[in-house]
Amino acid sequence: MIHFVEYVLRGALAGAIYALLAAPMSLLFATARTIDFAVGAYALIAAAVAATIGGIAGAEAGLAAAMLSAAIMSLIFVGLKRLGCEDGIVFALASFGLSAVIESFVLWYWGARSFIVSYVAASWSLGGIRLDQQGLFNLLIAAIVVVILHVVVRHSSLGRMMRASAVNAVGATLAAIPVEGLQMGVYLAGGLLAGLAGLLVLYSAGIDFTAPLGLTLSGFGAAIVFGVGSPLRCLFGGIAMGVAQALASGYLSEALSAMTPFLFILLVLSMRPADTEALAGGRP
Amino acid sequence: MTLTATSLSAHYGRLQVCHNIDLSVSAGEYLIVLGANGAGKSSLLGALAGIVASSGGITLSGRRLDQASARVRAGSGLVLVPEGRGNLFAPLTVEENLAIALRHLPGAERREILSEVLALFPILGERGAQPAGMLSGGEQQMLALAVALGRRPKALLLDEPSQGLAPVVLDELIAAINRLRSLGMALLIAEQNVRFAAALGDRFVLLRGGEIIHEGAPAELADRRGTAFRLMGTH
Amino acid sequence: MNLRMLRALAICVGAVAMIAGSARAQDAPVKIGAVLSLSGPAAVFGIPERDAIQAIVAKMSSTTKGGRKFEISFYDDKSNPTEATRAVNQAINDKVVAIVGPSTGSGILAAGPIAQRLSTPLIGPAGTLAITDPKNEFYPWIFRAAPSDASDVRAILQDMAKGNAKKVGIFYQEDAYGKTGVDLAREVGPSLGLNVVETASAPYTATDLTAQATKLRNAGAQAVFLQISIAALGSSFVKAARQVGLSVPIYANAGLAQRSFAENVGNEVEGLRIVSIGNLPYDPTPGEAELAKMLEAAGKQPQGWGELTGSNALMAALGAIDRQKGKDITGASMRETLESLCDFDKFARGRVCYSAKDHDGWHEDALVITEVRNKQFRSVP
Amino acid sequence: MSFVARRGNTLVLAICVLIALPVVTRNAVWTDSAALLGIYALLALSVGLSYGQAGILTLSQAAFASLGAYAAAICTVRWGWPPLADLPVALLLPALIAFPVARLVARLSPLATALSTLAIGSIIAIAIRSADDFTGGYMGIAGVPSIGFVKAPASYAWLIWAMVVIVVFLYENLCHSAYGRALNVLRFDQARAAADGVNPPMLVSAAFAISSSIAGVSGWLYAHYISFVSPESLDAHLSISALLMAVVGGAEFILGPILGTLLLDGLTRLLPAAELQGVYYGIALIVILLVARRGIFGLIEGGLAQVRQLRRSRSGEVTALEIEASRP
Repeated sequence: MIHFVEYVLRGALAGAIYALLAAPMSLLFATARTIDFAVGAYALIAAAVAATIGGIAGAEAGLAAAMLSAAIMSLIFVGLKRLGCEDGIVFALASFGLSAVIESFVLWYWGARSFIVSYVAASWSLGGIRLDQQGLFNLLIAAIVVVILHVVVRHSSLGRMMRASAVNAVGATLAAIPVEGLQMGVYLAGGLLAGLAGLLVLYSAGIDFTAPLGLTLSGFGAAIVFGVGSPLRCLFGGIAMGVAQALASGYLSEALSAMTPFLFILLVLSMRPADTEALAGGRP
Repeated sequence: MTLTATSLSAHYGRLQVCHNIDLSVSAGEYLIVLGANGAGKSSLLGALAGIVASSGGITLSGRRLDQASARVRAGSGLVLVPEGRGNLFAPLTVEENLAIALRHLPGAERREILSEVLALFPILGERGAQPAGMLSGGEQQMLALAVALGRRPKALLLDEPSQGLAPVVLDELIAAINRLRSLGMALLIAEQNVRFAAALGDRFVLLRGGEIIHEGAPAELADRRGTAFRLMGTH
Repeated sequence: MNLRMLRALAICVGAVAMIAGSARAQDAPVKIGAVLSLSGPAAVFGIPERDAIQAIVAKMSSTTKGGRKFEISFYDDKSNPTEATRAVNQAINDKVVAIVGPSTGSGILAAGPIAQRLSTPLIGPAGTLAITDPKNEFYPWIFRAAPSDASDVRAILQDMAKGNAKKVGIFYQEDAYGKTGVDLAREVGPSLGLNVVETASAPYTATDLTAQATKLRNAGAQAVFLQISIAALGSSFVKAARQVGLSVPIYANAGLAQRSFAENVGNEVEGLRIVSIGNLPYDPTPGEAELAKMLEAAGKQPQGWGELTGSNALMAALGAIDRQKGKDITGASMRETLESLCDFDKFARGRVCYSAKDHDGWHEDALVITEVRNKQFRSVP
Repeated sequence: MSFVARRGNTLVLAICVLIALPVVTRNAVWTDSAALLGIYALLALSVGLSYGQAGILTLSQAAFASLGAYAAAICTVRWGWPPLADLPVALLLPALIAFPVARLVARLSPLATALSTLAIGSIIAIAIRSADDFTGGYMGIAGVPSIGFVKAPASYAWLIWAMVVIVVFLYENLCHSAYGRALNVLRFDQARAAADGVNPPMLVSAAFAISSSIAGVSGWLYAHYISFVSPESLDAHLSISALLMAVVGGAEFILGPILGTLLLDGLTRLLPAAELQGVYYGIALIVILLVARRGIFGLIEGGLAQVRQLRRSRSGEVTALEIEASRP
């Protein structure tokens, strides 16, 4: 029993990172009805810069690098929009392109090395289960970020404008909402959050140039699994995926445990009623 | 004159759909732009509101707006209610839709306009927490008007407000729009429903192939064999 | 018509080239291809392999010790078997007589049939056992330029068996490298008195390995064996082990013998033992030191053993060229020479002899057990 | 005449193949590229059918292809089946898995669909690499024999492109059939399709199953041509590439995915390979998307439509529909 509880706790802590990667996806979806598949790459560039410079200045530079990358994505987004693209899927595919660019740039500039930072966190004992402060810190950050985002999206004037921009861009323009500016801002905020996730991954584990796709897909899963519209669901999605993964690696064979996150996603999606939300792109 | 357009043309890319249109509406006046499907009505309204590219002059209360962006025009009081209640955000609640429309105002004024609007359309008060998309067609049109009024428009452009509404709801809507006369703004309504136009307008212009081909008074529309009907060609 | 003229022109040019070629066979540089993983997950090895080859070629000014000019061209296999076949095809089309690479085992297995069909030997710097399996139809055309995974695993488990641990837990990454290692350890372990009690795995991008560490702890592992080539995973596991209270000796296979692992992980890796192919960055033999110097001259910092395996493959090819002094060199002649190549110039430690029965060449004497001390891999005597 | 008009894509492709292949097969590298490009083109076509026609944004096509490839490898290497006997297995196995999956995801939004196909693809990949004794695990299976009479790379190139032409022919027939028209209606108006007595989930699932069979064939060809399959051969990255190829060429056009394959793969050939390859590739992809949002074919069609419209607008007849169509 104690082992079961331990796996659940560890999984919940691990899920914090997924939630943090899912949050920008959810936010962007709420504002622009598309997904940014470059979040894993923002996380990588943030970690790479932070590990190279080191210290607080490194962390700041890392976040700046992530935001700069996201700014490029926002320019691509605006470019596509100005040229008349309204298909959320096309924006998402373009972000795959940017992700390839960032990943490849990191490989070229830093080589194939892993980014690792030695950092000893104190640990607390909870009923005989030792938990690193770093892990708890990750969860705390994810929770704070997600709750702030939830309040902003659901209950603030800014959030109303964001949601309005997503569902009816023409109507939002007529209501004098700066739609494009808002969406660009959300891309930037997404870069910041993904950069933050990258730093947390760097400090709690380590990261290398192969990470972006995996991180992106983990975040994507966490964002979609309980419904993409709300940041709060990202936290639950991330934690649920983390717990499912931890329990599976604890109790199941390697093959089954590798399958678990995907089986979990399929299970949840198959139980979900048909989507009522007007979703990105639609059928081509 | 509150709203004037001089030699206004609308374009989609290299394709010109409205040609050298001159019109003007004064404060308190209701002008109907009549025309069949594809006559260029929506394009004309879109060009005035700045969501369709245009050339030519547009002034509102003497201020030139033809170079201004759609946002600036909306902010200056030239407000469009697009076809199909396109200024509404379906998943957002009635309250949220109104809050977006009123967000630029200071608190006291906001409350004042809100009560004014709710007095004009009492049904909206009852539906406050419902998503706009769940309202009936007529209620949605009321909300669309209410949202537009929240900007205190000097000139209001309504694109086919009658679209998709049952006759009985139409009468309610006509009554509601007539109640707006007290606000003293210039109103431009694009319509193909002649009955609706006849009941509302002070004046009408007839659009075909993107050009004004006829002007007249609503009384003319009562005659089904009159010039207006002949020119419209469809009814 | 144009096409016909072009073809005629091509034939003329080709004929002239052939005549010139046979007249000056000795002067024309011998072409070697290097098909390496320069992108994708195997770039961890592919890039150091390329760096070493470039450094050596620069140092030798493209001339073998025997005075023969050679020319090397690089192709990227993108860590993918299909791309490996395309790259090998391209290289052979470019008239190379031997290919260094592909970098990965699956790349070599995929490209093997092409090498056989087009009679060009592959000298692969990979440990994968299956590449030199005599059952392969293309067996004669594949030579290994690194100790096999079996040698690596045996060496590190032998070291582990010297300690007191009997119950071993294994953590491995979810790919061919990881799985091969765990299978070999299960096979070799019992003969050394080591019992594999539990295994756990994770994909490359796992961000948290505490569950895996907990699993090994719960199984009562007295030592842990890591079969990993992604340094970030190694760092993550070591941190997780400390966190869950899994404080047992940790042993790692060669994949983790990378500079970025030793230098950046904190004190928790102190005493961790890793088997490595040579010890280029920290305790080099004279030969290895020479290679390290060449790398530094080329502006590269020695990273681990990728440089050594890359140099092994190149030096084997150059050795085979020098054995054919004064002869026309073809893919087939390279293969024949390689098959009897023994004691050629190289930088890595260990004695290397290929034969018709042994296409592995490198064995356990090329390996060294190292221990992490003060952020360095120090060779254990 | 109507036969020709309704098989336009097939004819165009067949003519291009007949002209290009004899030239291409003179060079060993081009021959090899042609064979692999044909295999990728089949994969992209399968995306075209499932995304462009049925609206299923799929990230599992490479996994279906690897089912086909492993079916070929296991039947011939493990069980010693004669060549060609494994083709039905490579066709049916992916469809048997794809059909129920599609029943599950057809009602979901495009993003949720993408996620669930990604999940299915990953589950297939993990299952394959975990069944050590059966599939050879991570090491894969080497020594897959040739398809009997087809041995030289040039013959493979011909066989593979013949297969592409056949698939395009069947695809085109499908589009002109009652079934294809129903699928088309469904794409624009679910409610109307249902009112017409169509069963949308059934229709979409069938399309997805057919598309997975096409992927299965591409895998089958892959295994016999390369003679080796491993979990890395047809991995998740290829699923993403296949989607990009289809979108870049124009997913809703029959020949779009093939054009996209030639373009994207050609780019990776021409761009300098090594660490920076991803930078060039990513930038090229973004530029292509910026220039042609509905794919190259969409760009061509849009250009033609505009020319026609301009001509008519000069003569003064512009219909409401065209104005509607030209709106941004």
